[in-house]
Amino acid sequence: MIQSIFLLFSAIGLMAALGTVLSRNLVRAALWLVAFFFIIAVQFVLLEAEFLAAIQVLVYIGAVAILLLFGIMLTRNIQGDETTSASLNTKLIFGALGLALFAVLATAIVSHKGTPERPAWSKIQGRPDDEAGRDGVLTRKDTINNMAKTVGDEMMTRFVIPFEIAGLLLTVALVGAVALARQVGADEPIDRVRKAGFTRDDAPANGSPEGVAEAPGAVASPSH
Amino acid sequence: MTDWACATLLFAQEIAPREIPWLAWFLWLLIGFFGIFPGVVAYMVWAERKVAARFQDRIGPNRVGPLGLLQPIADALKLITKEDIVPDAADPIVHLLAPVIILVSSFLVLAVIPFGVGLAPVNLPSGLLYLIAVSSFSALGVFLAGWSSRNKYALLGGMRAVAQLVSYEVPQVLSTIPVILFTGSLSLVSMVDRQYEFGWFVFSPPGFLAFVVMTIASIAEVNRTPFDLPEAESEIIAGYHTEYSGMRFGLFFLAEYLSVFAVSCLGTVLFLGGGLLPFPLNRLAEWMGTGDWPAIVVNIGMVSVFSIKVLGYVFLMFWVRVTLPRMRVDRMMNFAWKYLVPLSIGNIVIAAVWFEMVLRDPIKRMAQVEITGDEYIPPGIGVGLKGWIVTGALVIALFLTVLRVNRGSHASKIKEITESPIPLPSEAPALFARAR
Amino acid sequence: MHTVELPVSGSDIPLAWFLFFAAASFSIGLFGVLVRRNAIAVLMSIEIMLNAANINLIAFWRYVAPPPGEGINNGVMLALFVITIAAAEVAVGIALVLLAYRRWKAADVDRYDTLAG
Amino acid sequence: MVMLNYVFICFLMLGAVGFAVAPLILERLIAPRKRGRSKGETYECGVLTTGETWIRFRIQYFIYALLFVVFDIETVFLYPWAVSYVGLGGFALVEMVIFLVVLLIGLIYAWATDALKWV
Repeated sequence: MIQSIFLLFSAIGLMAALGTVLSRNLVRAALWLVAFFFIIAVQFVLLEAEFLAAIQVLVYIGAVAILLLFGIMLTRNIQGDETTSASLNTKLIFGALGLALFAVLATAIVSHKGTPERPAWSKIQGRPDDEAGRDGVLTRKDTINNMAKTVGDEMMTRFVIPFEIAGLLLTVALVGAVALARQVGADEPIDRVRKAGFTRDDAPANGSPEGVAEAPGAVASPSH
Repeated sequence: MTDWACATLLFAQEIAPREIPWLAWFLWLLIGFFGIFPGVVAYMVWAERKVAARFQDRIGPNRVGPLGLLQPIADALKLITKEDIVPDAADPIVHLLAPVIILVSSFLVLAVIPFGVGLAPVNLPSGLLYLIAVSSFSALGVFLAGWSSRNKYALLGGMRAVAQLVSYEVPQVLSTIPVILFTGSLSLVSMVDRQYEFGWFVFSPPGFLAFVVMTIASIAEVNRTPFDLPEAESEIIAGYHTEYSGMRFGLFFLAEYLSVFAVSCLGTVLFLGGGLLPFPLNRLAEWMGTGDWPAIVVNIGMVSVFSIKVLGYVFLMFWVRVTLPRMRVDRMMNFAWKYLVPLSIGNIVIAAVWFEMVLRDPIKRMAQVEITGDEYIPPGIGVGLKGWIVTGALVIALFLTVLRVNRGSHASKIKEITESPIPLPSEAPALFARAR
Repeated sequence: MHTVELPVSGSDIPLAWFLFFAAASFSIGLFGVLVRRNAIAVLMSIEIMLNAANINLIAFWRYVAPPPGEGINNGVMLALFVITIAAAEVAVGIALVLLAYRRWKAADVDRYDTLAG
Repeated sequence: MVMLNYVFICFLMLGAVGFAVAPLILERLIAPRKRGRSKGETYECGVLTTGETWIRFRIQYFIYALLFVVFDIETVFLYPWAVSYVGLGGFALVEMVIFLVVLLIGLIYAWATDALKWV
């Protein structure tokens, strides 16, 4: 029963991944990607990590997908159809490469040899339930039943440094991305600004309002 | 087993004890789920029209049935018999997918709300996170609706709506954190349990601030006046559902009211104690020593209290809608990022202070009581009072700081604009060239 | 609250199945990175690969007992940080794509060839 | 067991999809369907549509999405912290205040550089 559920969802997931990779329309590709993210969340549920499943949906579908869609809308290839796409030959070559990678990984998974205390991967069927960790306090069952608490405990004890660094990284990413995005503020391509006779420094800080779609009247933006 | 399944199973076994496979139970519960909530929502629409009419000194729907009570059914019939027009230019699959995604998201949100004891459809260990996660689907649906219509106004409305939804989701999520802090769990059921012991969370300074932020953010999340810019008909026709007609439009409509209901339930559960009476009254049964009442009686009481609270919350939303005009788009975004987000971030720290001052000790003692079986002594009134004064002062200080920072930056902007030199006419061509 | 335990458990999915799924998605993601020209599509393919890696992390966390004395939740924590970093990566990546797009008027990675010899 | 909850949610999801699709099918059956050339046109206040529809947007939308992503991930860290705060105490509070201040710097940067301004 549970195995067939897994197979069904995996098949959908692989189909979604292929859809992301192959669909020419970028928004469609992003939709397939959302489906793929969702399937990953389902896999997390099947692995009894429901907290991570919720995080997956929250971060990837709620935020990253939106960001990707906004990115698509902000670049010109909005109709989604890529201006240039790889030729059939390159596709075949890279497809063969992908298959080769899969073959290598699959062989590695199948041929993994275990040690006496750690069985081979292909032999593992059951899931360990109740062994304790380093402190002997948190068992795996605790983690499964209340993963949020375990994650919080771990984050405030063993993972304090990575946690703070993650905060730093987020801030750096935010500052960097805002700085980059604001640099694009002037809607015109940089070449054109240069040609017009002034450098970026005296270009208007917030960009020229022309060609920027806010009011519907200015919607048909002059194409450069 | 899910809470809801359990409770209904228990009720049913009181009536007819027999073995029923869980699959059949699930189907039966689904009928309940999809029977009750759409019905509630249909009559919410009726109630809104009535309330709005009273506010505007009209009568409201009064033709179809007594008091216009059959109006929702008539509306549904009308929507279903309208022609379903899909523009030729639209992306047909995505055009169909968008309202379905939004509706699914607003149904799924309702799955973790505890309506009574054992009456949460499901009791997930990370229920609140699940709720936030599924509710973020709707931004995606809105975007797809705007994109797939291939209409400038729809796309513009969709983009605006998504920008608004994501902006207000931040304070909404951040203002739930005090509640999690007080409860120590993400399960909505244990949040209600904790409020049974310590009173409603809204009765504490950080809780109150969080409640206010949450309410405002929720109104924006469900796109209602004064935050209904995505469908500002005076600017962008009808926003992202410009190209939707017939029942597809009806799905958007249903989803909107369903999410109004859902956020009201969420606010009730998080801050207003779910189906509990205010603090002294909820212990009444315990103090009267009448023992355990049958689950069915308790639940009837709890569900009615819950419904009254939700109705009040929904009425508040109606009231806001008929009273306030629509905001300007830049002010709306400013309000989210410059007022609500700093307020809710500061509030997290204040909530921790409140927890340390007032809640930590009783929680520890209650845990001990469970182990040792001693009698539980409630903390003295002095502790609570001190906590009230300190955190209340902190909340007011935070509020004033945020206000002052915003006012300050606003004033400096005005000064900058008014004191900047007016460009001479000779500069005009250069300015024009620059603008091009 | 009532909690009735029903004997529905996921314990009979072999570990290798998850690993195969992750490997397959990873390969598809790699194929996408190589074959797509649009920079945002490349970012999407990278996301596929990162998610596949996450599946592996969680599968090993759930199925394999750690050496005695080691933390048992490393897999979960690592997956959490991967999610964080992936999101940050997308944010910066798209900002870069936007900048490059304005510079070269194209979102295709093949056009970004100023440094080509 | 957690899994059964999710089975129920799965059923709910299917039910919701059915609930959305059923009236659409019903409508297909009973509603009038008369297609005309002008009926299928894009509706823009009765004026014929001109130019590209899928327009390019202002960078502002992207900046809001960006801020949202960062604060969304902040949630990922804040929720577990809030859950386990009961058992942790002062040190955890200090940690979280540092984290929040670091993130606030990002918000303040965006604020100070007028990135939050809706032009």
